[in-house]
Amino acid sequence: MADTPQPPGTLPPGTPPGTPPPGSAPAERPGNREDQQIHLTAVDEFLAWGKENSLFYLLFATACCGIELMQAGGPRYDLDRLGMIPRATPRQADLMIVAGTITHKMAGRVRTLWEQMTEPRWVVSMGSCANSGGPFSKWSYSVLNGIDKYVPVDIYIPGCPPRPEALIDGVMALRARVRRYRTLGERDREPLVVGGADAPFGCHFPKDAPPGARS
Amino acid sequence: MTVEATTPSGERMTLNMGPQHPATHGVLRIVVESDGEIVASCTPDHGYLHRSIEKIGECVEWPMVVPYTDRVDYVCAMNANLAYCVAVEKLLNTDPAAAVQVPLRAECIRVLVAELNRISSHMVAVGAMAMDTGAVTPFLHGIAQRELVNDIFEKLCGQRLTYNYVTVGGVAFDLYPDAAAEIARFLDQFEIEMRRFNKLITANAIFRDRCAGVAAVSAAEAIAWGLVGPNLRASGVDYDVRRDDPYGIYERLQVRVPVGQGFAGRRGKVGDCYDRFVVRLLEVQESVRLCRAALAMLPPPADGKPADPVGGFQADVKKLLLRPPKGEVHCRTESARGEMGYYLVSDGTKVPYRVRVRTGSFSAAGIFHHVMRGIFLADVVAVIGSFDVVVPEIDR
Amino acid sequence: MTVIAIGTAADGAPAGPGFGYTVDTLAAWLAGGQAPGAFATGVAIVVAWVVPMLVLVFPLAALGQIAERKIAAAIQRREGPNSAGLDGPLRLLCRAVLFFLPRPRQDRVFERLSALPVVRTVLATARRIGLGQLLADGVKMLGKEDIVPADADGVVFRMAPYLAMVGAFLPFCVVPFGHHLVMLESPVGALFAIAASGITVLALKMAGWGSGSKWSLLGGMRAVAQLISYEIPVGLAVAGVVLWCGTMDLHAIVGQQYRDGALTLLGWNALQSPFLLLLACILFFAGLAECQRTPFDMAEAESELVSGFNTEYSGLRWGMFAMAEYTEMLLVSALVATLFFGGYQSPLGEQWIVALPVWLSVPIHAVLLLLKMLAGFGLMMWIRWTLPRFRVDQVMRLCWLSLVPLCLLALLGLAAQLLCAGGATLGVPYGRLPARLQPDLGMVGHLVGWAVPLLLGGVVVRAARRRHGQMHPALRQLTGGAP
Amino acid sequence: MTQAAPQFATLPFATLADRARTVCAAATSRTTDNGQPFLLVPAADLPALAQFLRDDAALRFDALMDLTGFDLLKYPKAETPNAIAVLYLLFSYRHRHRLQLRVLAPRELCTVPTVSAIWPAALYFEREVFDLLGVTFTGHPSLQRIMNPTDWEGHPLRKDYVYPDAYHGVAHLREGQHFETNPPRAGDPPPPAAAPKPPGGHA
Repeated sequence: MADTPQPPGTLPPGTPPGTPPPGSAPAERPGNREDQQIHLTAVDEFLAWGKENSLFYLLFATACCGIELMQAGGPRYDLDRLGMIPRATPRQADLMIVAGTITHKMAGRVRTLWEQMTEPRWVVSMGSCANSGGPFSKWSYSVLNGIDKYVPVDIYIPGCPPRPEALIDGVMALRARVRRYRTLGERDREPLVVGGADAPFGCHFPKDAPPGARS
Repeated sequence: MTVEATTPSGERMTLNMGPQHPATHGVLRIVVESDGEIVASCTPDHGYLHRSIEKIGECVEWPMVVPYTDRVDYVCAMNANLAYCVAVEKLLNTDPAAAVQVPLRAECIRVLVAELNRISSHMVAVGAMAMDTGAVTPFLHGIAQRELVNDIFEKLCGQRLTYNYVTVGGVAFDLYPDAAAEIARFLDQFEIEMRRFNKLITANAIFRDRCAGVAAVSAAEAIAWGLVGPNLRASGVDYDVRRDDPYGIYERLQVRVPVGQGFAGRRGKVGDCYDRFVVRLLEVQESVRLCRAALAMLPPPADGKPADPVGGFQADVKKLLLRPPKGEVHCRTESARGEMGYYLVSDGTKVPYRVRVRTGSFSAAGIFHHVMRGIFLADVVAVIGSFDVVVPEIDR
Repeated sequence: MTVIAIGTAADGAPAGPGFGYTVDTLAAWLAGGQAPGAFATGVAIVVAWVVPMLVLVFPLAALGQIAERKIAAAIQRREGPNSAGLDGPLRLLCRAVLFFLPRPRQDRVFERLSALPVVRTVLATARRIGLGQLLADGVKMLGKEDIVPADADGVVFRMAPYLAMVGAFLPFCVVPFGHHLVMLESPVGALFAIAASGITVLALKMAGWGSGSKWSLLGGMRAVAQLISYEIPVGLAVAGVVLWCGTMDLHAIVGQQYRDGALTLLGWNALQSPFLLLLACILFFAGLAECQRTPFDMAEAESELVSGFNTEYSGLRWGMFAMAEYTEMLLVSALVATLFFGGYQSPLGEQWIVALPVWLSVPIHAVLLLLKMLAGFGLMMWIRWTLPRFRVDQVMRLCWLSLVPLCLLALLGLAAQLLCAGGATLGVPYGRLPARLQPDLGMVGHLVGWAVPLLLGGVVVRAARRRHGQMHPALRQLTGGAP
Repeated sequence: MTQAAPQFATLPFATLADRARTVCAAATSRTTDNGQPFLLVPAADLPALAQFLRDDAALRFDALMDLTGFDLLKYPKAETPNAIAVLYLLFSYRHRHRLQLRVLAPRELCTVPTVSAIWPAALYFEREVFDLLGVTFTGHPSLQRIMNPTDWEGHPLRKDYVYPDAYHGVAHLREGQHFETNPPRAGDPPPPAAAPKPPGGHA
């Protein structure tokens, strides 16, 4: 298995699901590696464990992806398993899932909501409309092509709408990033694309997936 | 309990509900003038999800518009597809040379998926209204049922929410082998589940008192303000496009139309929030009956020949669809939120000249200003829920 | 019907600062024989008050929050939190204990430790029931940015959560957890409990006003209106029990509910008279309104007021409001249990517990009271995830037009019952029939006491139902009845 | 609840047009290119005709199902290409018959009298037609944009509309994103020969 030629960018099998495919994230910057954290303390790691297991997401569903976000909170996929409850006010939310199309008229509000959230905060861009305007990027005059023009995005989840499993895959990738959050350490701001361009899209792979595909 | 529009304490406070507000379904913003508890006046503000579907309709070819109709009403996307495809077929039929005959099996599949999607759309509508009045559990039970419908649709056309399944001249794929059995199983367990759902929330005294007599819309008002669908029928107007202006094979299925009769009893009025809630639940029962009728009428598949007039699932429209005849057509179908009217203008080229879609939520949003005067702040939320407003249908 | 003489100083408690048996004995023991000084009293008070709080109430409130999410998940047919176990704290413990080892070695030790079968099963079950979820929430809130909105009133904004905690924890001083396990044996315990829980009103209004946002202002106004008006039914319900038991000392009230024989249950106040049962339900229902639980949670109604008075709160301040709410729920359940359902006494056979030595009977009593509190707690959560929310005017109409009249009716009935049937009251001098006029009807009086009010109640309910009208045929068909 | 199908006094288009002409003589009945009949009405006497259509016992058009419009600029062989057609799709719940009124508004002086006093549903429809097509409805109580932000220039559904290249200083397209000229965009750069595909990452 190990010596079969791997397509570029795929991960060796057995890596934890949350880690980003090498192709999508830039080379690790020097200050970012585990043992080079200057203020690495056990308590910081424990605080990160707390943050990872209790990400309250902002109730912010605009379009079709909003319905998939509700389904992800519903009985079958249940984001509450991961400790994520929807909060109505940005003050009590750590994570903003921008689910759906953001038009120019709405863009300013997205920025205000992000500013009202309390640090440490993360942004997940769910769906192609939020990533890059999606099906409306070419012919629509009123749709903002990508919310990263207004707010810093941590995780991009492609799909129109992405399945709840893809959303949870994105959340697991975000949890991997939150696990590395150090209060005084340097935050990695590089955006990460779930199921990036070179890895096959989607998080649940048909049985006859190519050998190199992520498990 | 009539409360005059000017609040008793006199001084006004402007509250801004939305565009990100737990109760407004999506990005609907309402500026409320109130003294804190009683609403003096409210002005909705739209356009936060205006994706210009109608302008896109003038840039893409005829069959490419279908995926965008999914995104006009993503809660009930099958009906949205069906509305556009029936309109284009009617446009093609105006010229006898380009007439299109949809196979019987495709018509049955269309009714089947449209009614199933109406069920799952009403479950979200009814659940969201219950959540607006504070009961979270019915919403999650509603979503659980919606998941089962999503499974069926996923096997059918690969997508859970925006299906792009109904195409001009038929449907994209035939039913998978045990689709009929699976749908029948779903319908049986769904009826049992609905009884429990109704005991939990519909017959609940607190919920009934919360919605009884709130924002009652008389029949004349509903017609004048252009309400359609469940909102119109709850006000006592007995009109349903599937029965009174039938398309496809709806005239062969006896469509029974539930009408609002002041279900809330002593304190309720015809056309109040509770009536709209109950009419949707009665419509869900009708849809279950229609699904079973469509399953019974389903002819066996014509193995191999998609365009077979009886067993096929797709009429042969490839060359016809390239250039529909020049002219205009107005066509209406009954979506979950009422009459979805398409006005198509074709100039004989591959690209539509004008695609106009009139949706039920647009006129429902129009009546907010008229209806939400003198009610409580908590009722503003219940009224929005009762009109079952989906924001992309308003903003398109 | 023997009544154990539960005097305060009667059974030879040592002379102490007079705060009650527990504090006095502690102070005397600390002072080692001579009269306890200020320091010994202070330490005794702190230990007597802080230990029950930290050991009994605080963890229960914390576990309550986890239970709430698990119960909500069960009702909504979903899984509930099952990803936060105890692996995080265990890893921190390993790092702390093995501070001398380099990090990779510490990680290897942790892996080997968590691979042990016993530890693995403990970690797995903790993860499955979501034991670490509240710890994770608390730890995350610790790390959140501390925001005080610009146009907020700083001092008021910061004080509100602390006052909310005070209002929730203070009334626990008078709740007896065991024969002498009560922090403050005051002869006016019931009155103190109601008064102390009034502080929460102030805290909510401060939060509403202090946050400087319209939504929280509305939430604060609604909270004040609701809590103040529901103090009346709570007060009247407690007054009914005081009228029946003749004393306001919670310790004595619990003592009165003691009966010999297997079924101490029969001695409970709630089963003494239908009016007392009605008052028990009213106290529980009004208690729900006191802690703004559905169907009375308009103060923090998510769907209308975004998040009511705690819209602007984030991080640990918001956590304090949540902890105060859950502690208040425990307080209401404790009061209902103490006043109506026999406090710390076991329902079946109290005498064998009393016969046990003190160091065994007191913990058992405490556990029994905790179980009754948990029962009330679970009922509140069940109600929350089933019922929708009242509107503001319906809450007020319910309080003033139905709960208060019902309470007054119940008081009237109790007084009539006391006059004619001579209820089981400890010798309270005032207002009693002269002994010779007091017919001791015993069981017959008891049965008549139950039959007459129930008949009257049935007539009233049937009339109301007829006036309200039948359910619409379409609704009956929807809920599965005959169309 | 099986309802018997009630009978309706549905009138064909010809009788509807004749009765309408009794009130507004200038109304001419026309058909579209594929034979759909409609009534072409001059803008001036639209309110009077609308009032009559709604109040007349035999017509009773109590519902304005749709009020929309389209730009005739690029319609092949349109008689008045320099106009915007405003359509009124009327329906009568009482008699179950339909009628389409059409008013041609010239592009420069694009004003049509409002019918919101007769059918309140027109309040929102007229605001949308004003926003997307630029037809001002005189007498409308609050005629302002409903879809686009209030400071949006131009009316998007007109055939000669040019897409803006930025809004509030934020570029409309992403860097490296370019489309050929359909639809026309402001400041369209000449299409580059072949956009180099960025290595590894996706566009």
